[in-house]
Amino acid sequence: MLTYLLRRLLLMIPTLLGITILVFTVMAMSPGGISAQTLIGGTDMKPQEKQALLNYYNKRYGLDKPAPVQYLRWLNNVSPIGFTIDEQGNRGEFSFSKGMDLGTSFQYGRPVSDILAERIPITLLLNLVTIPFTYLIAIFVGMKSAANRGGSFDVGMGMSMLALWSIPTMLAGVLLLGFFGNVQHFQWFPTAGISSREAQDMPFLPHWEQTGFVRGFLLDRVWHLILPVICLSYGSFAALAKLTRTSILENLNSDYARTARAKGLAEHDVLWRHVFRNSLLPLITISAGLLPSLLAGSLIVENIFSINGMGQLAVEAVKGRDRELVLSITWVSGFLTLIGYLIADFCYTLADPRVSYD
Amino acid sequence: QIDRQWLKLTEMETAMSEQSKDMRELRVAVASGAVSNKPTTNSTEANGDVAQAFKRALAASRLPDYAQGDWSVDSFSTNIKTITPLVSSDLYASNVQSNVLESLITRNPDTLEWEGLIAKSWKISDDGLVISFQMRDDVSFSDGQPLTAEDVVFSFDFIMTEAIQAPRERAYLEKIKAVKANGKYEVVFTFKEPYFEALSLAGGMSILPKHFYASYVKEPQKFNQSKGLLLGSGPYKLTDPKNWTPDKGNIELVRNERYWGDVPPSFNRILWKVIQNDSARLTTYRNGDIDSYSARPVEYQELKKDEQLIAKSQNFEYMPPTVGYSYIGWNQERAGKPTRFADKRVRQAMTYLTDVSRIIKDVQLNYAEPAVSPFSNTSKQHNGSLQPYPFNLAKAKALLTEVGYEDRNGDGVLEDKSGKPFEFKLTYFQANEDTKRMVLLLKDLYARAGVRMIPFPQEWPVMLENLGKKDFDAITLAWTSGIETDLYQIFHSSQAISNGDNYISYKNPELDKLIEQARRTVDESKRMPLWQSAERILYEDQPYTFMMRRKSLLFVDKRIHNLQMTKLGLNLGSLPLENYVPVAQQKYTQ
Amino acid sequence: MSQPLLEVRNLHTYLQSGGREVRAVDGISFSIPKSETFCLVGESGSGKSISALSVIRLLPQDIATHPSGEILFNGQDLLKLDDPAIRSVRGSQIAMIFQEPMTSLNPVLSIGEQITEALQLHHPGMSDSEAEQRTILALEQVQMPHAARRFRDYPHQLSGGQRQRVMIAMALACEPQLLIADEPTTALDVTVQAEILRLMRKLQDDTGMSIFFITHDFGVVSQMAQWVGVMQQGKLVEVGACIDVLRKPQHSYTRQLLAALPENLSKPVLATTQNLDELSTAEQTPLVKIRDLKVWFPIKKGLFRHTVDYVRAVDEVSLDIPQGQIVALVGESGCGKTTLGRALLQLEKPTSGSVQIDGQELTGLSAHELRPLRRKMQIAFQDPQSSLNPRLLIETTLTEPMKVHGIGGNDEERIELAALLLESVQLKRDFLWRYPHEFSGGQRQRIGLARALALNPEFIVCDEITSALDVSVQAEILQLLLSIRQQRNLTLLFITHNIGVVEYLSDQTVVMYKGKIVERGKTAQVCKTPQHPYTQKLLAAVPRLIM
Amino acid sequence: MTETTVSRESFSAHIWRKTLDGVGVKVGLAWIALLVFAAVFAPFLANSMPLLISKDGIISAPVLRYLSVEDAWVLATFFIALAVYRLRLGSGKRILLFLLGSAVAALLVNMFLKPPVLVIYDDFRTITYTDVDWRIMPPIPYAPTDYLRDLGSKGLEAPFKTEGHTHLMGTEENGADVLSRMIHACRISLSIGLIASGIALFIGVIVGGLMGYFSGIVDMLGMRLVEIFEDIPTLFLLLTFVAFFGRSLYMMMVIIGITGWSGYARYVRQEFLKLRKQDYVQAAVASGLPLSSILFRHMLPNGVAPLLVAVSFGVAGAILSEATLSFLGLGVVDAPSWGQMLDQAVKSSTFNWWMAAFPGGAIFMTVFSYNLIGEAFRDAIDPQLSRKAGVN
Ligand SMILES: Nc1ncnc2c1ncn2[C@@H]1O[C@H](COP(=O)(O)OP(=O)(O)OP(=O)(O)O)[C@@H](O)[C@H]1O
Ligand SMILES: Nc1ncnc2c1ncn2[C@@H]1O[C@H](COP(=O)(O)OP(=O)(O)OP(=O)(O)O)[C@@H](O)[C@H]1O
Ligand SMILES: [Mg+2]
Ligand SMILES: [Mg+2]
Repeated sequence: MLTYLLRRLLLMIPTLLGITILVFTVMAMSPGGISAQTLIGGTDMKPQEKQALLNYYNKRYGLDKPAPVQYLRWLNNVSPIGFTIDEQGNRGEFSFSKGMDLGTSFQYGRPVSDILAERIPITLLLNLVTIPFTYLIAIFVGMKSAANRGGSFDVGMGMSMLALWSIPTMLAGVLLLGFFGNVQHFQWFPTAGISSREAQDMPFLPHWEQTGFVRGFLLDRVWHLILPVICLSYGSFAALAKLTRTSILENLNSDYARTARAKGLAEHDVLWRHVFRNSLLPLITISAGLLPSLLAGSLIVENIFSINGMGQLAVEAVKGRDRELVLSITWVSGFLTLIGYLIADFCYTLADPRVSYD
Repeated sequence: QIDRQWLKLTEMETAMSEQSKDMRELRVAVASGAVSNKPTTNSTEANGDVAQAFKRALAASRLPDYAQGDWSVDSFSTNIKTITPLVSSDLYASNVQSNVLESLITRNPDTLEWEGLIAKSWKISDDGLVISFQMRDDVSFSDGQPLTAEDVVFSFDFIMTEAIQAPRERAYLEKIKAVKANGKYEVVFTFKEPYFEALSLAGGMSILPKHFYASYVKEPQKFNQSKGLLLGSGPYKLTDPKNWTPDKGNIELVRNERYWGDVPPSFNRILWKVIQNDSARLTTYRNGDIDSYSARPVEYQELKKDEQLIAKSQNFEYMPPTVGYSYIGWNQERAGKPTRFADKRVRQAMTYLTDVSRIIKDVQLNYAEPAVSPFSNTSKQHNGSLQPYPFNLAKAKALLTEVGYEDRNGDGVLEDKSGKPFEFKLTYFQANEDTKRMVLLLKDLYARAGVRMIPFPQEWPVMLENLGKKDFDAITLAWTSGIETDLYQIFHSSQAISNGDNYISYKNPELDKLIEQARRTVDESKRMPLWQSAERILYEDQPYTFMMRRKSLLFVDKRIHNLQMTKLGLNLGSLPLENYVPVAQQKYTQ
Repeated sequence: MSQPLLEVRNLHTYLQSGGREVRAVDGISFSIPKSETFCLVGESGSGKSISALSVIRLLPQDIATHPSGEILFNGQDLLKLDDPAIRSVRGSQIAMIFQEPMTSLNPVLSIGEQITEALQLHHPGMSDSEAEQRTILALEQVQMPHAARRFRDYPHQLSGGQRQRVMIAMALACEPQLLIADEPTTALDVTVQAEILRLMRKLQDDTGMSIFFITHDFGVVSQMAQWVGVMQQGKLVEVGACIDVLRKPQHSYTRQLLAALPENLSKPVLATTQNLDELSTAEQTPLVKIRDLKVWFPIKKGLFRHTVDYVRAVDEVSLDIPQGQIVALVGESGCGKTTLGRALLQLEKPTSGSVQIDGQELTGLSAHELRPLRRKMQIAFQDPQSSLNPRLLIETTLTEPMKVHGIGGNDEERIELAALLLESVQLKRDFLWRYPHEFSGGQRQRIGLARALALNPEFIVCDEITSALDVSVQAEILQLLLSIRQQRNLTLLFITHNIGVVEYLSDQTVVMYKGKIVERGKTAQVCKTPQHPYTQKLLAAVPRLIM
Repeated sequence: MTETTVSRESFSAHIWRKTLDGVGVKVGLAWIALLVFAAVFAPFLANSMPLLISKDGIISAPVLRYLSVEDAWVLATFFIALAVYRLRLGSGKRILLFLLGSAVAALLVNMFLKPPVLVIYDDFRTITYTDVDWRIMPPIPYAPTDYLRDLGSKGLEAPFKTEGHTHLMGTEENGADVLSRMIHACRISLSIGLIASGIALFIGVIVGGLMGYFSGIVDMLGMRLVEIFEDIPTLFLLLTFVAFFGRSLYMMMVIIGITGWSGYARYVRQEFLKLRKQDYVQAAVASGLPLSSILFRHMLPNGVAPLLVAVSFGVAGAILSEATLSFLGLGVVDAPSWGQMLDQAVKSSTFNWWMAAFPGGAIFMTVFSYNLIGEAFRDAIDPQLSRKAGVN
């Protein structure tokens, strides 16, 4: 098992390298490189000042060097092992102990690692709420449709799921906001952010006070997350539900199900004790594949509901030509996905005795 | 969760320590018998000796329904990267800072004259090279430390420290030779050369507490990368002056209980929410969760018909004197070679084609006024006799033919003598809808004269780089302007170098002379005529096609009272604070 | 005989599929006495499984209907029982085991769990520990090696035979009175089959249950059954005591079936005699020469997937296949027959060793160099379903290779040739213009043969081409093979595990075991006087019908 | 033995028939057909200039005169497609012929068509075009980029709310007729969907096919490539590429294409890995057929069905991507596109229902149609569901 894990981790390295190379080349080829970025906000600087700033950056990031050199330099900074580099930018000796340095974001003027440390948890939170939610709904629907296959529920649900899938996210988001966050219609949910100002100084759990019910930090969070999560999830119902349905039907017709019936098990038990677990196996593998799309999907949702997650960051970074940031975002999200796959496979081994990695 | 608790702890700690510090000081004072029971300033019996700056605030506080309390809640449309002074570059941050930091002097909203805030008075030497400020002795920072001349000196030195990432301010203050403290409460600014804006330069500099920021001179990186290092003498303060971070989303200032000012500010807290999505922002405003909403013209028209909104808000259309003007800049030199716009007549022709009044009517829905020059029509720099160029197709065509443009191959587009068609890219910043509309309109207008314009939207960084490289045909942008606008940076030929702000490479020696002269003359009565003659040259040359100044269109929640128009625009949130919420309407306790 | 345990009277079972109604079972009647065995034989699709499923009422309600008939079990009519009632009968009184041991067990539950489940279902009071005891007992009963340890194993950790044992253990756990076995041994090797059959007989003696046994193998019938029913297209054409039916079958269909058995097939006269004297000469000039051929599949493990061991599918095999002979390759499943065959044609890269055809070395040739040699040797496959490209007309399938190898001047000629081919495999020539899914299994195998013949090769590998077919069809194919062989003087490597076929068809027999050749020689002598213990075991295991 | 029902139709025809029975698909196809029609004949359906006018005796057709190169090409290819479809030929030949034809058309059009560069739509409402003997206007007398300046359109007028000129679907921010823009936008949406996923498919099949056929090292490398492209959220990639490589429509198609192929590659690979084991492929190898034939004749056609499902979903996805890009302010500039219009609706704080409803609805319907088709198709080829139910 351990060797398997190691192997998987080793395999990640070329992938991650590839990702960074890809993105780096794209950025290197693009107009409005870093140099432009450095000038943002510098609009009311003296030319000399701007020039100075440029030189500063050039020295710091070796922007005057050819792209491959820049890349290697960046890579060296990022990788946990490599050459130490001093302020003047000339190379020290090789070390295994030098930490990872994701560099500094130009437009935020802060270490990229800090920024990611702020943003990733938020996006992860969104996704970790969304995925289970999606699965619950999808599995439920999938099972019911399988149960009365060809029935009205099956057909109807199949259709409406497809329909949901086809709604553009931004439209859905804005409509939801317009109707359920608006005093003119139903002001049930907040319009922005993932927690309200008051929640900052609320206790964690909901409880009663003499003033009345206090929703507490937790409920406040949930309350804020509802609309975004709906927006994120409705799109992926269709595929999952469909998958559940087919695999359940498949397993219901399988030989072992028949064996179970031959034992005298009631249909209900056959479904729950035998078929169900087998049917969910394919869903496990899918779950990881959901992650990247969610990461990106949150991009729109985050914008609409003013949530500062990776999605937002990505847009800002890309528009701001913030090289360090874009690079890190892409490879980090790539890394997350790979980890996701790994975890999924791991769960698979737990769920299915047949596969065992050594 | 954990860290939230922890944060609250630290906040409490700081509070405690401060209190204890106060106690100590008090004891010391008592011991030395120096404690005069000078009443803590509050509006009631501060009538006589209220500083000029606080007169309006005082007046407000005299109003029958005046009340302290409640919050002012506002919104930002992008998330703030940092609110540390000097490091921060965007408007929002400076907006926040203005509530926390104070400067020696401030402009009077009615007279637009300078008057003392921290400074009691000041003297300017006859040659205009030395300005010395007499400072108040009762001013203290929000942590209780007194504010002295030392702090002012420090602020200057701090900005001038190379390692500190404050190039903008440094560039701005470079005219100052030295700042010296003369005794505890007098500070002297010395200038390298006479400069017409010397006073505002010196007096406008916001004062940073030495005891708070001094430590960062040693570790500048820490300062440059900091997100929330903000402490000052202003009416509001951060609960924790060191640890604000962007991921908190909101920015929240609390009343500075130790505020030295003659009139304590009305709001208990000032809160800024970050709401990127426009419709979300509007909805939030509708729901009453933010106090003001500024609208685009089309939107404004719509909303004025919306009774739910009108019922809860007061709306304002006004033209702040400092509002910028929007223009089309014609690039005159590209890759060392003069472009077709190098010819004055072509520029004039384009101006004739640019139907500003039409734009104002169709795009701005008349919420804007045409701009004749960089100088606002109300400013003294402006010569009222100049009228904006009218739309005049015939004249434009005449000019163009005069230069030698005509449709040679019958495809409807003009060609010059070498047969090169008259078509150019108009670069503009993509994010703004109104600009886009305007550009589309212009496209049609120019088409009438057989000129082909290709809209060329760009993102900010790309645009900046192209500006720096002077790599564009024509560009539409806007410059902000001050009460009095300096032409040097934008139109002086010396700025036509790469990365200079005269990126259209406009060179006119005559104008250069005038500008230099004007900047050197400190005496206003002599200076203004110089500006006006400079303006005439610009008007003639049309390096830019000056288009318009846009009005601010604003909805403010009815809660907020005592909103007035001043020469500086609407007094919403202007300091010292004049707005307040009557007890009846107060919304936020705590 | 006393009051029968199960009595089926005029049972009809109709199935709705895609709008039309299939009369899977129409009007069968038979009865099974206590502690005796009733065998249902018949070709595939004749309705055996359906009748079995009808008895235990396992057919899905929505598609299966029983217009008339009754199934009396201990006097009560199962068809009339409601769901709970029939469920209480299932498993406890009537148990069933199925054909596919691979898929019939739930892969994600340990075998222990699956058996105890059955137990506790019918003995609600039973405690877990007791259930476990009983389970282990049951496993021992079916002679599961160290049953106690197997308890927590998962199905995939067991061999096919063991799985079938588990199935039986599960079925017998609640001591049913009737065991329905739907071809329980078809998917197993003969040796394993023999064990299972022996086991079932033993269990029957111990527990005194009755068995409703379904098979299509008369050999098995003659070993198991007291009573036999022969089924054809949903009807029971003949029922009676095993001996009578097998000795003097009444119904023509039964005779036809019996006649179709390889051991009863009449060999074409001319074939053998000339072969026998040919042999001696042929020995000197082998067409295909295999010298210690190895096909090892690496088993990769560890961080860098380095090879820790090999599956020795084919291990140092040396073999000569004389011109114009049919060499049968027999052996249990997984012993490497197919791999050897594929290795001969270089469809599998041999690990080492040499393969020569007409003295031309094949190993180590590039695909390009191989191409001209390809037409000398062809292969025909086992599975009629997947052996033809579903997207191509038969015409394309047949002519494309010809075109590549430049057989026939133009398309018309090739089409003509293809038509002739079809006729030579006794199919109509207009079948050229059909798609594979329009043929029955037997027809497809013929087409498969035709394709193999298209390049008129000298040597063909036939990988179990008859195993998936019914006896009658099998018989036809076998005879066809012989005749073609006559016409074209073909050389065949005939892979099979059916000794009957071997005896009928082949001149020489090669026995393979665990990747090695353990015995080879003239078919007659190998079958009469096997030398190697494995061969002896194999032959002993073959169920023959005692006349 | 089970006698298979002899049906005299090819496998693909069979699948196609099974796909077609079902209401959803028919609706979907109908809608797509409608779009195609609109896309091809857009300039004649919605335009400010008369189709035909007769001015003092002389009959002229301004539309034709102003017909842009693109319009002409689209028309040409459409008719070529029709013609080719009529021909009785192998599908391969057909496709080849079609591509050839359209290429030639493109060439000719570019060489001979010289429409005026500047179009001033206002002029078409001046007397030169109005006081004529007779004239035939298009059904919607407004061009998509005609901002009706002379009619003083303020923009954002609800349907039928405008005085003087009627707009069935109202006007958008700049005052252009929404319906007209919708019609012209069909072209963008369709082409984005098809071309983008066409490119993706092409790359995917090549890479996946190679991976699947020679597994081993090729597979290893290929998989890394695939992973690279699918581990970065596609939208991030898209964002990066578009932001950096300009905003032209064609660029966008290409980019959506080259960022979206990884899924297909996986599909093809899996299919090929399966197919390689198939006996008929082995037989093909055994009879020494050339690699190309094995890959593209024996393997691809059998592996293509699930791929097509993926494609039809992919097309839907591409259309949504376009909308998303517009939403992120990276859409096309002046050319009308649904995404961009929807974006206007979403961005504007005052909710203009017609701006959201019509473009949003169109996107929804199109995506939905493609999804429906894909779904039906999947059901048709899914062996599990098409197999007879119940007992084995
Ligand atoms: N679910 C079903 N729907 C429709 N027809 C079916 C179904 N299952 C089986 N049949 C038909 O019923 C007939 C009998 O099927 P059955 O499985 O009993 O044959 P069998 O004798 O068991 O064959 P085998 O020896 O291959 O098991 C066949 O013609 C088959 O096509
Ligand atoms: N591609 C492969 N990779 C690894 N092992 C393989 C491969 N192909 C076959 N084997 C193993 O080689 C052995 C021989 O397989 P082969 O198919 O030749 O047996 P067989 O005699 O044909 O069995 P059957 O009679 O069931 O067809 C088996 O243990 C099988 O697991
Ligand atoms: Mg059967
Ligand atoms: Mg085999």
